[in-house]
This record gives sequence, C-alpha cells and structure tokens, in this order.
Amino acid sequence: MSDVAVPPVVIEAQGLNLTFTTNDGPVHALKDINLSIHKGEFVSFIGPSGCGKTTFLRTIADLEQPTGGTLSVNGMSASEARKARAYGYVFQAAGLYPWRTIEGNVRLPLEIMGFSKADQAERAKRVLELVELSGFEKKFPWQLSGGMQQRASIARALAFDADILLMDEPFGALDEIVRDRLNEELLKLWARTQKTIGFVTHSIPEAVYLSTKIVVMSPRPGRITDIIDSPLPKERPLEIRDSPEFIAIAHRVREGLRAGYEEAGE
Amino acid sequence: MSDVAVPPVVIEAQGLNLTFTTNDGPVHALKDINLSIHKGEFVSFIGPSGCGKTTFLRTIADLEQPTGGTLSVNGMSASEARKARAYGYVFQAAGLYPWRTIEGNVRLPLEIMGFSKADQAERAKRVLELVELSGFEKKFPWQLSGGMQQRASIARALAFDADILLMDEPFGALDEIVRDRLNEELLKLWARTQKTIGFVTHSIPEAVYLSTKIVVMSPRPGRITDIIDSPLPKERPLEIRDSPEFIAIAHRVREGLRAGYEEAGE
Amino acid sequence: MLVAFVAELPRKGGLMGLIAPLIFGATILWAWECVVHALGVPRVILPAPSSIAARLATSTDTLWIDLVQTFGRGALSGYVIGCGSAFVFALVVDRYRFLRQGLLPVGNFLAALPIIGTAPIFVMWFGFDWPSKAAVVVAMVFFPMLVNTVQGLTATDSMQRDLMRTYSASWGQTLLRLRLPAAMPFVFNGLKICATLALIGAIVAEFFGSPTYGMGFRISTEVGRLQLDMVWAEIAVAALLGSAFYGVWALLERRVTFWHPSQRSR
Amino acid sequence: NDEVTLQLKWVTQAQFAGYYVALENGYYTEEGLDVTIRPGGPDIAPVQVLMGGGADVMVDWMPSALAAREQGAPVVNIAQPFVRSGMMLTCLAESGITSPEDFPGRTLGVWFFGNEYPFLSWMAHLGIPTEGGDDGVEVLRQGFNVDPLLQRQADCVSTMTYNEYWQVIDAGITPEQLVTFKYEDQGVATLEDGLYVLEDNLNDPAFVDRMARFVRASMRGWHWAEENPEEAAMIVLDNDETGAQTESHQIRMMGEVALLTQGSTGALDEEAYARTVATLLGGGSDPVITAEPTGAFTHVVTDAAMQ
Amino acid sequence: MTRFPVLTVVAALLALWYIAVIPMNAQWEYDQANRAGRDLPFGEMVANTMAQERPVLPAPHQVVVELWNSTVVEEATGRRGLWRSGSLSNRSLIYHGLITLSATMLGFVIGTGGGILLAIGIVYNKAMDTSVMPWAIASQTIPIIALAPMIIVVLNSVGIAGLVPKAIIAAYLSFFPVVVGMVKGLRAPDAMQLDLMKTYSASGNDVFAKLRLPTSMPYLFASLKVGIAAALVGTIVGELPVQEGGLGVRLLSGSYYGQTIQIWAALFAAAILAAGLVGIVALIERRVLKRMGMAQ
Ligand SMILES: Nc1ncnc2c1ncn2[C@@H]1O[C@H](COP(=O)(O)OP(=O)(O)OP(=O)(O)O)[C@@H](O)[C@H]1O
Ligand SMILES: Nc1ncnc2c1ncn2[C@@H]1O[C@H](COP(=O)(O)OP(=O)(O)OP(=O)(O)O)[C@@H](O)[C@H]1O
Ligand SMILES: Cc1ncc(C[n+]2csc(CCO)c2C)c(N)n1
Ligand SMILES: [Mg+2]
Ligand SMILES: [Mg+2]
Repeated sequence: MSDVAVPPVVIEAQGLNLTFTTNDGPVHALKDINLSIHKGEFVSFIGPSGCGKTTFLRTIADLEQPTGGTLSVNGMSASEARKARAYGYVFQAAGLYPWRTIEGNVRLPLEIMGFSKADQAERAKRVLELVELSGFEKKFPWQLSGGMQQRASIARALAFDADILLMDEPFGALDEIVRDRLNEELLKLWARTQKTIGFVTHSIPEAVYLSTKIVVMSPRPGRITDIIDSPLPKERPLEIRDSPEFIAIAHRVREGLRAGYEEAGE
Repeated sequence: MSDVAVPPVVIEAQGLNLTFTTNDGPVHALKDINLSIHKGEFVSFIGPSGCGKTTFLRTIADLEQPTGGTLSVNGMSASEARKARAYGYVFQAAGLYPWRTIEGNVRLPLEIMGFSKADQAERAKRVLELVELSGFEKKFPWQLSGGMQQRASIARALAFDADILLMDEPFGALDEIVRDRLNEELLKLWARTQKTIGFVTHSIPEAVYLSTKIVVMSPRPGRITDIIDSPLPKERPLEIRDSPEFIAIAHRVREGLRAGYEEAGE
Repeated sequence: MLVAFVAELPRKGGLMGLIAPLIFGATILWAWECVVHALGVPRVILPAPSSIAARLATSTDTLWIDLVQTFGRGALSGYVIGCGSAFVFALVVDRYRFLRQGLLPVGNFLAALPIIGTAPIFVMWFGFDWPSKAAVVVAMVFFPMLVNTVQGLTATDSMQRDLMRTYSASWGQTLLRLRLPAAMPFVFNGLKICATLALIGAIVAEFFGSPTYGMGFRISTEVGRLQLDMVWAEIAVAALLGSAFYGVWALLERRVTFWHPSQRSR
Repeated sequence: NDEVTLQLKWVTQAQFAGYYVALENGYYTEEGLDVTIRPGGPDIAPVQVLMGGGADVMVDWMPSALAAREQGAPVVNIAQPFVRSGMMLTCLAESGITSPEDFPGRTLGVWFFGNEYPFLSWMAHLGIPTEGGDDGVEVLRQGFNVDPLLQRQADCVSTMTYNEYWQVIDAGITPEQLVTFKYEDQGVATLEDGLYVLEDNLNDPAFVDRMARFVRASMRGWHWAEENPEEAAMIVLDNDETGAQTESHQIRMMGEVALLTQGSTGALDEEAYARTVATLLGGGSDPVITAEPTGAFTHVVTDAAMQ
Repeated sequence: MTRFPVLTVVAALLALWYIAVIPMNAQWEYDQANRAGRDLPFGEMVANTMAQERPVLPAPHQVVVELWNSTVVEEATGRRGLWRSGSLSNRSLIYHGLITLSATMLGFVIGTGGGILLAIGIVYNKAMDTSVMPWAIASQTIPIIALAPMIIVVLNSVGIAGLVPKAIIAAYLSFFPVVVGMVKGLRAPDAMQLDLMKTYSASGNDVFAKLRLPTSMPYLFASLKVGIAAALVGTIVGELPVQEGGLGVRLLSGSYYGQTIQIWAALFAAAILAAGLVGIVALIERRVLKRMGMAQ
C-alpha cells in the first residue's frame, strides 16, 4: 500500500474480546479482534446491525472495558489516552445539549479543557464555518434540522483538535444529497489535518468512498471477517464512484457482508 | 406505459395544497399537488428532508386535512376511505405498543376490526412468518432489535389486508442486507396481492428498485418536480440494479433531486 | 402537572435493597435512644424508642380499634371513593375538550387549597364519625388523582393515536386499547401519592371532632394526657401502615406497567 | 428585671384577663418582673411546655395537673385565682333532657386533651358508662365550638359559662330553649385555672420570690379586671395576636369570669382542693387519679406574696 | 360561552354553590321558625339562607364580602387598620397572609435547599441511594399535624420560637417533592450525554455544572411548584397550635367561634396565596427555561 516510511501505529488491538453480561446470559460483542490503525488512516467499520461496530469504537474511546486482549492507543492504554484528551467522538445521534446554543455546544469541550475565552470564540467560529453553520451560532439545537444538528455535533468533535476522530454513523440520518456533500467535506478535512479517523457506517458506497481501510464485521459473536486496504487515491471526486476499482471494492465488501450473514444463519 | 385496460384510479389528487400555521408563520408543506395513482401501482416518494413526503402520505390517510384542492380515494373522500378501513399505514418509527407482545401488536387492528379469535391467530401467524418473526410472538417490543420492531410494524399493517398500503420510510432503520431482503419480500407480496402501495424513501436505489412510479419532490414549498414511470418489468431480481435502465432511472431521479436542492438554494 | 412525578420508590435490587434502608433506620432509632438517655429528656417530651416499642406491644387492642376506625373506615373508603370518582371524572373530562380546558385550571387552583382547612367544615357537614373523615380524604385525593389520570390519558404520542385513526377505531376502542394502558404509569403515580395522603387526611380530620376512638383522636388525646409513648406508638403505626399501603401500590404498579422503561431494570 | 414566662391553657381571651392587665398596667414591672405571656392553643399541653423549660409557670386545670403529676410530671399548684368552676353541660330543651337521669342513651359532646377528667368523674359519680349503649352515654370528642349542638349532632355539649354558652346564645338560641347543668350545682366541681410550677424550682428561694411577686402582681391584675371589665376586655383584645376576638364577646366573657375569680386572694382553698381530689378519686373503676396526691400544692408562694 | 371554558366552568360552579346553599342552610331556618312557632314561606327561607350569620355553607357573595371586609375595609377603617394606626391590622387577612407568607418562604428555602442537597447525595452516593429514599417516603406518611404541636413545644423549650418552628414544618413537607424531582432530574442525562463528557475526560464538577444541573432544571421547577404549595400547607399546620397570627390561625379561630364565613374567607385567602406562589414559580420557570432554550 503506502510505499515508503510506514506511519506509526496509533491504535493497536490484539486478541480483543468483550462480553456483556445481561439478564439473558452473556453477549459476546467482540471476539478476537486484531487490528492496527496507522497515523493518518481513514478506517471504516461496516457490518450488519449488532455486529459490534459501536462497541469497538466505544472500546477504543474507553467507554467500554474489554474483557480480554490488549488495546493500546498512542502507546498508552485507552483510558490514559482518553484522559490525555486524544479523542473526538461523534455519536450516532447528534446528542447536542438542548439548553446550549449551537455555539455553546461547540464551546463545551473547549470550556472543559480550559481553553481561553478568545481561543474558544475563534475555534468555534472556525469549525462552524467548516461545517457551513455560520450564522446559526445563536440558535438552539431544536431550531435546526436534523442534518444541521448532525453537522454541529461534528463541529463540536473537531473543535479541540483531537488527533483521533471516532465517528459512529454520523451521516445515518441524512439524505443522499446532503450526505454526499458532507462526505466530500470530511475527506477534505482529513486530507488537510492528517487526523486518524475511525468511521462506522451502514452504507457500502460511503465506506468505499471515504476509507483507506475498510473493516468488515460480522455478528454473533462480533468479529472481523475482512480487512480491505483501499487502492483508491487520496484525491476522490464523487465521480470516482463509477470507476471499476470502486465497484470492485464495493463488490468485495458486499460479498463479505453477505457471507457474515449466511454464516450467522439469519 | 401499461398497454391494455388501464386499471382504475385509486388515489387522485388535484391542486392539493396544505399549509401549516405555526408560531413562525405559515409553512407551505404541499403546493399544487396533482397525482393519480392507479390500482396495483407501487409509487415511491423521494425528496429531501422536509419536502412534504410524510405530509402527503398523511393527507392521503386522512391524518392531515388539505387546505386546498381535492383528494379522492376509491371515489370517496379520504375520510370516508379511512372509515371504510382502506389503509394500512406503516409509520417512520415502528411505534409498537410496549404493553402488548409482538403478536398482540399484530392482532391490534384485527381486534378493532372485529375479526374472530381464530381468524386473528391465523392471520397473525401468517404475517409474522412473512416478515420472519416466527418464534418472537410472545416477546415484548423492547426485547427486539430496532429492525425486528420495524418488521413487526410492517406485519401489523399487513395483517388486515387493506387495499392501500402507505409506508413512510419503513426500512430507514435497517442495514443494507436486511433492507435488500425486505425489499424483495415486499415486491413479492405486492405482486401476489395486487395492493396499491405508497412508499416514502430517502434511498434512490430503493425507490427505483421497488416502484412502478417515482414521484420526486422538492421543498419550500413542497411540490412535485418530476414523476417517473418506471419501464422495469414486474419481476425484479436484485441484479436488475446493475442494468442500464436502472442506472438511467436512478440518474434521472438524482438529477431531479439535485435540481430541487439548487432551486431551494440550500 | 405538579404532583405527577412525585413518589418513585427506588428500584431496589434484591436483598441488598432491603437491608440498606433497614440499617439506616436502625441507626436512627439507636441514635434516638442514646440521645434520650444521655440528655435525660423527660418522658413527657420525647419517649425513647424502647418505651414506644413496649407500648406498641402492650396496647395492641387499642391500636387495632383505632386502626380499623381511621384506616379501615375513614381512609380506605375515602381513598376508594376519591380515587374512583376522580378516575371516572377524568374519563369524562378527557372526553370533552371544553371540560378539559375549563376544569383543569380550576382543578389546579382547588388542588392548591390547603385541604386541612376544610376538615372543620366537613366535620360540621358530615358529623363526627367516619363519613366526615372519608370526606376529607376524598377532598385530599381527588385532585392529585384527577390531574394524574388526565395527564396519563394524554400521554400517548401522536403516532400511536394516528395508528388508531388509520384503523378508524372508535373512542371506546382507542380508550381501551391505547389510552388506558398508556395512562397506567400516571394512574399508579396518582394512586401512590394518594396512598400517603389518605391516612394523613383521615387522621387530620379526627383532630376536629371524632368519636372516642381513632388514631387522630388517640394522638391528640394522649398528648393532653402526657402519654407520649402511646402517641408515638400511633405515629409508628400510621407510618408503617402508610408505607405499606404505598408499597402495595408500588408492587401492583410493577406488575401492571412492567413494560414502562422506568420499570425495566436500569 | 427578672424574667418570667407564663404559659396559658388556651388562646388569648378574657379567661386570662388578669395576667394581661397586670402586664399592660405595669404591675409586673413594678414588681421588677419582665413577663412574657404565651397563649395556648389546641394540642399545646402546658405541662409539656413547662417540662421542656419553655415556661416558668402555667395556667392549668387541677384535674389534668394532678393527672400529670401522677404521670411523673411534678407540677405543684402555687396559686388559685379561680375559686369557682365555670364548666357546664348545655343541652337543647327540645331533646327532652331535664335531669342527669335522662342522659343514658344520649350523645354528649366532651372536650378531651386532659379536659375530659371532670366529665368522666361526674359520669362515674352518676354511675353512667361512657362507652355508649342503652344505659350509657355516647361520647363525642367535640371540637372547639358548639356546632355539634347547633347541628344537632349531639344532645348536649360542654360549655364554659363565660364562653361557649354565649356562642350558643349568639347563634340565635334563647336561654329558654336550653337546659344547663353546672358542675358546681351537680357537686362535682373541680378547680380550674390555677398557677402551677415545677416542684424542683420551689427549692430555690429566688424562684419562690420571683413567683411571689408574679402572683401578687397577677392578683392585682385580676382585681383591677373585675372592677373594670370593659377596659380589661380591651386590654385582652389588644394582646390578641390573632385578631379573632370581638369586643362584645370579650366584655361579656370578662363579666362572667369575674364571677369565678371574685373573692380570691390567690391562695388555694384547701377545702376546695380536697373536694376536687375526692371527685377525681371517686371515679369508679377508672378514676382520674388513683392515689391521694402529696405535695401537689404549696402555700409558700401565696404566703410570701401576701406579706 | 365556548370561548371561555374557565369562566364558564367557574360560573357553573358558582351556580351549583348557590343552589347548594339553600338545602344546606334550610334546616336552621326551619328550626328557628319552629322554635318561634311561625310558618316560613319558601321565598323568605331562600332569601334567609343566603344571609345567615353562621351558615353551614356560606353563599359565595358572603365569602367575597368577608374577604373584602377583612382586607381593604379593615385596613381603611378599622381601629387598628393601616389608615389609622400606620401598621397593618391584626384583624386583616393581609396581615395574617404576610405572616404565613414569610414562614412559607423561609420553609420553602430551607426545604428546597435541603432537598437539593439530599438529591445530590442520593445521585452521587450509592449507599444513600439505597437507604435514604424509602425513609423519605415513610417520612411523608407520618401525620405531621400530629407532630406539629410537639415540634413547636420542643423547639420553644430550646429557645426557638416565632417564624422558625413553622418554617421547619413547612420545610419538612416541601423537601420531599424536591428530592424526588431532583433525583429524577439529576439522573435525566442519557447515557450518550454522559459518554460525551467522558470522552472529554471532564471532571465531576464539570459534569455536574454543565450537564446534570441543566438537565435537572425542568424537573426542579416542576417540584418547586409542588414544594411551595406543600410549604404553605406546612406553615398553616404549624400555625394551628401557636396562636400567633397567620392564615392557619384564622382558619382555626373561625372554627372556635363557629364563624363559618371567616373560615371560608381564610381558606380562600390561603388558596389565592398558594395559587399566587405557584404562579410566580411558573413565571420564573418560563423565564429560565426560555433563556435555556428549553421552552419553545
Ligand atoms: N450495554 C450493553 N449491554 C448488553 N449488551 C450490549 C450492550 N451494548 C451492546 N450490546 C450488544 O452487543 C452487540 C453489539 O452491539 P453494537 O451496538 O456494538 O452493534 P452495532 O454494530 O453498533 O449495531 P448497529 O449497527 O445497530 O448500531 C449487540 O448484540 C448488542 O445487543
Ligand atoms: N404538524 C406540523 N406543523 C407545522 N409544520 C409541519 C407539521 N408537520 C410538518 N410540518 C412541516 O412541513 C414540512 C414538510 O414536512 P414533512 O414531515 O412532510 O417532510 P418529509 O418530506 O417527510 O421530511 P423527512 O424526510 O425529514 O421525513 C416541513 O417543513 C415541516 O417542518
Ligand atoms: C385542646 C383543648 N380542647 C378543649 C379545651 C377545653 N377548654 C378549656 S378552657 C377552654 C376555652 C373556654 O373558652 C376550652 C375550650 C382545651 N383547653 N384545649
Ligand atoms: Mg451502532
Ligand atoms: Mg417524513
């Protein structure tokens, strides 16, 4: 793939296991996950509902504790990385705090991390511009459409410049047109900032379009069935989706998904 | 398109208008809608968020009152049609009653419409089989995954064999694989029963794959920008999605959508 | 409105949930005993828990007679009449929008009325025996129950109601199959609040005239006779009885509204 | 100035005029006392207040004071401004009651809270059970007014000559329509409104001195009140925080109360004491007090006061 | 008619009330006529029932007149009214209402403060969570009116008198709704909102100030409305035994002297006070929630 000087590993999972204990017995949400993510990679996670995508992302962010195996982030434990504020996390739903304005929401992490007032204002302005929400600073979340809210939540995660961006189906609620545009924006941002991005999606085209690496997962127990390194160039116009390489990768992803289903016997 | 004996018109909207009065002034949700839907047609509504898809479906089902124009269903008013129990409606969210089991939920309309106990049991069994939920009859909604709940709500709408099936993004919450399968099932069901189906979706491939007619809508005010009669045959294997006709229709739909966006100036 | 959310027994987990409050209570009693002995508090001011317990054991006859009079005749009948009529009244109020708009504000005003003030009036109207106590209880529980039930009957979301509309279900069918089940958590909330109010109301009413037995009679008479241990014995019975009555409804609630998120383990 | 807190048995009214007069006319100040008068109320037990240290001296009826003493609350009578009892049972004439023999089978209203002792003693003397039944009386715990009689929920209610009786009259019932039984006339009178302190305090000469001055000034107040009933009533009104009392009612009450205090020097009449004790002891199977009390009164204070 | 539902309902209730006055008070009129040995025509009886001095049920206008007389008229013309004496008359409901109000406010502040602190304890401390709540419920099943006189006597004996004992009883009744509401409110943030704070590795204080407290606001205000009405009830209960003024005293002293109209006037004064206090809280609620963007 990359020819010279492989960038350093940022996230490294080895034999990772996670079992939830519930009333109905244990749920094996992650089984023997082995994965290395290098600095600057854009990794998509795709797989049927309940295969553990969210759980894996949450484990990386130290929101769940693995029950086996090791996970290291920037050479530390996930917990240390979280305390070092290494993560920007975008949840599946926008999850804005309704009592704060859009700007107030974007400032929230900045206040907590102790940025100066001036710095806060400057950063909030910059990220809101980035997600095309200038002019909506003083609005409350419920005064915005679902798509705008989702963009605000992305802005919030970008505001404090974490090295690692974890996004759980950020565009799930959006329609195709808006989604396309945000996909392009995200790619530009990534290219510019060289962040490491973990991205969960249900959409095969989206995964293929965005990623340098696609992780296909399968449920019961949740595990990785395929890891696809994308040969697509960094520069990706929307039209790339009609290219044969694109279609080939999409095909491989779809096959991987289907195999997972059949195996799980649903 | 259909060559001989055009089937009768089931739903006929002429110059339909609907304006919501809100605190911030009136919202023109539907403007001058003209549309005829014939018996046995499968009509998809597609368009950006807020363009009035849900509102139009609700107006047909007599859940909203138009502020102008005429709407007739089976030659009666929408209200009469509702009282004649002509509709099966699937809402955007599953909306199962949490105090009823899955079977209880499916039986709900049957109880209300006065089906006999035996008939209820028989029908519930049949539709639950259809949506692959056999074995979950006695479970409560919160014990099922989102996708299963959505399927249960589809079963509920199918149980009493209404002539007209109105479905508002029924598969929005599902992943691609399950969605594909349910799309196939829905087509089969439609072919078998010759129901008239109104179907809202955000997904262009889904709309093209399912419909005999695609209605493209555009917001502010909500109106129809394009009506596409599909030349695809009634028998549609999943592979049809790679055919040039399919891609051509998809293209036309996408262009229609984009035009709506640009015009609305977002 | 106001009272709606009051009273939530913690969802205790098994034995531990029972032991912790018992230890807490025992600690308080022990501290009380110590203080009384250490400071030599006169018996006519505050008796020690041990002497209250002794009195509880020796005066069971009197306590039982008082309990039957105050709880059995006054509180229970008032509770049943008050809650029952409020429930029926709520159905009527709910049926007619006009009544709902007109009666509820007035009801809220009357609910703010310090009901204890009505006790002398009711004693004047209904005489000295239990009917006047029941009347005070009816006055105390009526509005909390009414307000909770009315609120409960509107607790359905619009989609659930729309579903019933698409079935063109009658008012009775909608009530029975949708609104009553949905109202149950609120109804039980009302029943629980009223459970604590009923006994208090009956006791209060006895302060303004009574036959020569009953918990309120005993309490106020024995204070005058400086039999403080008897007073506290009655108070202990009242608290135990009130809590038990509350507990009965809490248990029933758990069985009936098992489906409500607040009743599922959190 | 020495501080004294007086706990009354009931709300501010002419029943306690002497103390308010002494306060307003400066008699207490002249004795070098700084007196606080605490009105009572329903469910305030004066003995409790005294025991808790909330007051130095209280106004109470002897039956409840003696009962309290037996209960281990060592209260001692130091003075007795009221020499006669104002208690009576008031019945509607239309009920057909003409004498105590007519009581069985009737419903009678009685005050409780330690005020039921005179009634229970009386019934014990008459041999009438108070648990209802054909040969007994049905007892109601009457509230603080005469409604049960007016609403005819009871055939008779307890009244004081100076207060509740007049409420019945004010309600529009004429004296001819009523039959009254005064405890005095029935020979079961017990001493009312006396001054009581805690026994231990009497060992302290300074306290006795303080009480002597207090009783002296109070009796001066009572005598002035007996002679100037209208002014006394106005003083009571001025001291009524609740603003519930009316002028006419208080003037009339003062007149009636004067009849009960007239002739008192403040000293306890031992004969009346003995009669009260005898009445309370003779309560049949369930007497109010079970043994002849000892040390329940003292003359040291009134002796000191009258020098 | 249909435009003003509340007015219509109030009018209907008043009409019912007037009609009820007749049978409720008739007995007395007939008794009196009987005692006087004369006939009582129906019309006269009806007229009389509306104007009794000690009615079983006073007519609405009698209550209104009493309210007017014992506020404005008393202050303007009374011997000790505001006009003549320069201070509020102790015969006026304004004076007593203010006494009740001050104890209510003090008790409300104590109860709310205590309730909030207890709620924080319950939310942040597992041991408190499992042990305190059942006792908080049990505490509300104790007939406080029975305890009130004793509480007052005990507090008096340690030198606490006046406003504070009443306020303590008021606080006792008002803390409970606040605890229940605040516990719910402080627990209202959903898992995702809490997780967000975790990804910022926010401190406990930050989570409290920036998440739990704001989410609890609607719950807090709902309980404040219950709490302030409860505080008023507590104050009135506390006033019954201490004859030192307040609406509670007016309720009871009306009862001693059989003055039904006075009871009703005091009762309505208390209800108006309660409604006013709840209204003020509701007003503040609307303001605050609006500023927080949580209302409309
Ligand atoms: N807190 C939890 N307790 C118990 N089981 C859980 C918990 N969270 C997730 N699970 C289970 O773990 C499995 C993986 O869930 P996860 O949310 O990671 O799936 P997902 O791939 O994100 O699905 P989706 O696409 O629907 O979001 C599922 O079976 C789920 O039921
Ligand atoms: N009850 C209502 N009151 C006021 N405005 C409404 C109401 N319902 C819908 N609208 C407005 O009408 C317009 C059309 O809404 P509708 O729900 O039909 O859109 P939609 O096409 O279904 O969108 P989506 O894809 O997001 O579901 C929107 O602008 C919406 O804000
Ligand atoms: C709670 C209580 N109930 C009754 C009385 C009896 N009582 C004794 S004096 C008096 C006033 C007479 O005008 C009354 C009613 C009381 N003291 N306390
Ligand atoms: Mg997920
Ligand atoms: Mg919609």
